[in-house]
Amino acid sequence: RGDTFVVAAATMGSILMVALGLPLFMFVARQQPSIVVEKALSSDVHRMLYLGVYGPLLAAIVSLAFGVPLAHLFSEGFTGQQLVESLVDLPLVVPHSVAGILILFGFGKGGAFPNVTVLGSMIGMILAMTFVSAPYAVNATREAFESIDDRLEYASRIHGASRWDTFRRVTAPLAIRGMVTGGVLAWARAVSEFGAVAVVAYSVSFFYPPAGGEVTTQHAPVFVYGTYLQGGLAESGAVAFILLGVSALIFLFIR
Amino acid sequence: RGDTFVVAAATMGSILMVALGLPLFMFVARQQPSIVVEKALSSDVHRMLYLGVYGPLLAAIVSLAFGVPLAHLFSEGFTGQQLVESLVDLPLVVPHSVAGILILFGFGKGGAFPNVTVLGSMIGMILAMTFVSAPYAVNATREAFESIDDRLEYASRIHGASRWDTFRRVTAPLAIRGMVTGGVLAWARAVSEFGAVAVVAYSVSFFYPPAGGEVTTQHAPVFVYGTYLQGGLAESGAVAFILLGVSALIFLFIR
Amino acid sequence: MSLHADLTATFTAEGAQSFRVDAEIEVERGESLVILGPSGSGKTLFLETVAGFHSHDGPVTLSGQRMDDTPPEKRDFGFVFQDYALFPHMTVRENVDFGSRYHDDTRDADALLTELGVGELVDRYPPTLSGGEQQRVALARALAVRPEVMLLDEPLAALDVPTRQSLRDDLADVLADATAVYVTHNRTTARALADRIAVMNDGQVVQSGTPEAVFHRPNSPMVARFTGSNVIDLEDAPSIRSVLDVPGDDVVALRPEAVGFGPEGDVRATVERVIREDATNRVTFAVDDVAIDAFADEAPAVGEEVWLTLSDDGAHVCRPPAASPV
Amino acid sequence: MSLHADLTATFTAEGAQSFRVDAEIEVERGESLVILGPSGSGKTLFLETVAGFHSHDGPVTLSGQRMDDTPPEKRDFGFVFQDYALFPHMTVRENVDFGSRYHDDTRDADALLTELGVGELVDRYPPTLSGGEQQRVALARALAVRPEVMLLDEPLAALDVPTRQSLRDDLADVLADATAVYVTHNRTTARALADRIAVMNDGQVVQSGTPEAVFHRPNSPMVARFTGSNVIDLEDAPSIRSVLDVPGDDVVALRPEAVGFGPEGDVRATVERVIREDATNRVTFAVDDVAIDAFADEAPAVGEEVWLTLSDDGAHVCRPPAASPV
Repeated sequence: RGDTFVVAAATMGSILMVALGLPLFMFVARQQPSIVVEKALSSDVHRMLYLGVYGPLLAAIVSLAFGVPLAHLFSEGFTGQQLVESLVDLPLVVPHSVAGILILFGFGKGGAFPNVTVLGSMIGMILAMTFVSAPYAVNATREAFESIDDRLEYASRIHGASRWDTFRRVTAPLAIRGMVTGGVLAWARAVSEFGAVAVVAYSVSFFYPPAGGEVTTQHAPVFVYGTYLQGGLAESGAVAFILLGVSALIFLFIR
Repeated sequence: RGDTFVVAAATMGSILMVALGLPLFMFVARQQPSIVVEKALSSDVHRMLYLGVYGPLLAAIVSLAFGVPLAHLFSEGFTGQQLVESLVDLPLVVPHSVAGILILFGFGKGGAFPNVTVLGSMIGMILAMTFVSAPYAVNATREAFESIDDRLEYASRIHGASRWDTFRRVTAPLAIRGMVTGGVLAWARAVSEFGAVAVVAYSVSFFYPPAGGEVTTQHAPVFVYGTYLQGGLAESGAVAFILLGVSALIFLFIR
Repeated sequence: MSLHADLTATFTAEGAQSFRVDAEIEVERGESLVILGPSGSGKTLFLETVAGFHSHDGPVTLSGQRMDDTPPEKRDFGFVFQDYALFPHMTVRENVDFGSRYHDDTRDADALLTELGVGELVDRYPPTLSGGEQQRVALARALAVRPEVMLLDEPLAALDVPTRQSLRDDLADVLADATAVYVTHNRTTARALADRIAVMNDGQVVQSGTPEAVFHRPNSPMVARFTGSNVIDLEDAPSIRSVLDVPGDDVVALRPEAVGFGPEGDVRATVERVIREDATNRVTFAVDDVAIDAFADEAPAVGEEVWLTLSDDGAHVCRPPAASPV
Repeated sequence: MSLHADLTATFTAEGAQSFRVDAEIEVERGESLVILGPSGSGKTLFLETVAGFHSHDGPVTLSGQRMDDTPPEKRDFGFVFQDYALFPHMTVRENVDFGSRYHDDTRDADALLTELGVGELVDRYPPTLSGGEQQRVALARALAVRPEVMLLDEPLAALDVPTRQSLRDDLADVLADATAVYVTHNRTTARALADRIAVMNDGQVVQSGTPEAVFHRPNSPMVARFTGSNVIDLEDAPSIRSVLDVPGDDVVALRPEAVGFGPEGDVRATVERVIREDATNRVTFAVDDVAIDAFADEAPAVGEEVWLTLSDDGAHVCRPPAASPV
């Protein structure tokens, strides 16, 4: 029913939709095909895309491997939980460039592990990505655990299954979608991270199979930023266009 | 009960806690008081802090003003909702520097509104912040609306209240906490945004009351990054330390 | 102030198939119609649709006036929800007064609450009240606006047995003169409150009539079972077929009250089970291949062999719904 | 295989105050104990604590063996949940077989399900089943591991009346020889299934004994009301005080079955309301300032003046709980 309340809400909502949707529309409409093609054939861009998928994948796996146990503890509850929760959510509120600074203080020169080089290294990049994306893996998985009726776990226990067996046969299968969601969110967050990576590892060297050896490039958002500073809006727009296209394809594939 | 399952989960979880908590600990432990004091007295830092609170506040207000109506529409459901939802969530998955590029394409030179200058302007910074933070305002508010039992709105309607009155007397009061949460999340997200702001408005001019006129500075995360590039880790660490301290105070105050 | 609703509506719940409600009811002024049906039969959806909360096809008329496109706030109904649906951020008085600014002639909240026995709660907030108290407040809120028709969705379902009985008594008083549609799955409540009963199943009204007619002359095995009759396929019970005067291949509904037993009678039976209910004992007998329930003040011993007497007017042939016009 | 639990546990729900359960029960081998109490009385929490799902103080012993620190999987209980709690990602057969790998001597899933009348569902998934079917599967899952003691948490509460009656009959068969603790707020279910009843209120057992004792000799007005007795403060009903041979300032529980009426009798009364229940009519009389329920096969007219006859052995002095040792 088209009464005034709905019309008013729709009008206000539409303005926000324009603010969010128009940039994407103009971005696609104003691309120059020749530059896009040129960039799409550039081996620099290929390396950037490879690293932009592969690095975040490692970060997402690390986030899940350590985040799922933590999420399970959260869903069961323990003393001091609030403090630990704040710590997990910390990366969500820290400005991104500050997150990079934090990582350098914690793990960089003079930090806790003198033998580890994080500045400009692959390890540093993965650490920065894990730092910002782990909360997503933990929170999504935790939500999945919490949405499981306690009585299903009770039922498992009372019929003879230990905690391990209950996790394996009941809890984990019922939460598997949440874990996958958490992994995908963590991956997407790592793909999009710019500030922390730019501070910790602006350029990184890694083993690139097509080249058969080490190559150096930047994480995708850093690469786009660098292209913008050096080549201007049109060139960086073309790179961003390719990056968004590849991301969209990967998302469609995951779904 | 300390059985092996809990011990294993706690061990895995603790490793993640160290990865997230250690940087913060080392960051605090390794600060050099003299530099912190020097920075705390610098008027550049004061301006940065003022802008870092004030800009995101504007972005959060804009996000809420337009986001609450949209969230209410979402909670009631409409045809084509899925498409609109994807558009709202788009800023969550776009790399931050790419978000800046998108804004320049949409609203910059040659974009939809030729009379508006976004590059390096306050309007551009607010637009960039709103772009990345609006989804948080919409989603938190929407969740609050959806957690209200439909029957409360039915009860309001059947006893004579129109949609407007129902929203004013029942829905909005019950969702007020969610709206506040959404506003705080949007504000926090805008405070922490680095990439989009760095691309759209690296430095901005704005009216600064203590100076009685226009001054130029950078949004806080950009300022920290700039300090890191020019002055190194120790100086940028001191600035970041002050920034985090002020943020923490504001958070405590909001709670 | 008669209400007539003949509506069709399709509901699509998330993740579930769509559910169709397609039913017609008619309520005269001062009459209480009870819609009786199992959970999932669509009776709540039907009531909510009549109230205007869901869109629908087909006419809903109140006092002869079509109101298909009338929003709920203009329909002049009172609605009592199963889970109370009180506004948690308002006091009890504010809840009851909620509709007063939209209606000219409303009843005083304090007086109404006192009348319903919860006058001392006016300044409390709903979440601090017991279920029975909340339901009384919800009833007061609906009555306060003097609605033409009261719609009640299982207002007793969430309550304890003693609270339920006491509130049922009050509801009977309130509904005595009101025009009302009352939805329930409880046959005792239905019989206590109804002037007329409409039995609903799978989104359709399968039988409607006086309580006497629905309980004693069910038109289908489903209605018979749901109103508490024994449902007996005479093919499985030759010894009963020989006693009752009905065609041989029929299914018969037999009220348990119409079954007597003793050392003499028409049909030989074995006592299978005795369950003590409030007023009496429910005795289950085995006759041939079927089980038959009856009531008895004095409980027989389990395993005892007895003779049943079946009263002809407690038995009714109930044809499957396909064959019977609704 | 006797179970003895004397436990104290404090629960703190989010946002609510803490709730304390402090109660003792004792069940002998082959005996069915029913814990009867209103919702919110802590009976479910008590049962879950006995099963080992919550930590507690005080001993829980099974066959003389202390099991306070035994995890639930070692306690050898079967548990049937109110909301079924079937594993939604497993077939019915996998659900029933769930415990087989942890127990040596389990019962065959298919045979057990057939016995309970749901043998054809073995390959279905729980979300596609009706409530009654799910509850039968849940019962089979608990029985499959041959537990020493069955714990049942309101397994009938979520079901329709006809389904409930049919499952209650099957439960009576299952519980006939089993050692069981059964939690419910329904007094008819309690009386149908119990060898002994423990009435629970506010986290404490306030009375326990045979169904006969609890229903006919309640030790408090709360128990009297909850088991369906009339609760009469004799101060308000002088004409009843003069008939019953009890001290003057007492509160009396009077079974409605013990109240008769007719043209002659002991106490003058007015018919206030008649409600048709399954077996009979529930008649409410006004005597002095109190209301008294009775049952009658033939319903009197509302407003009629009659005489009540009160049988002395249906009346019992119920002192408030403070004065009576539990």
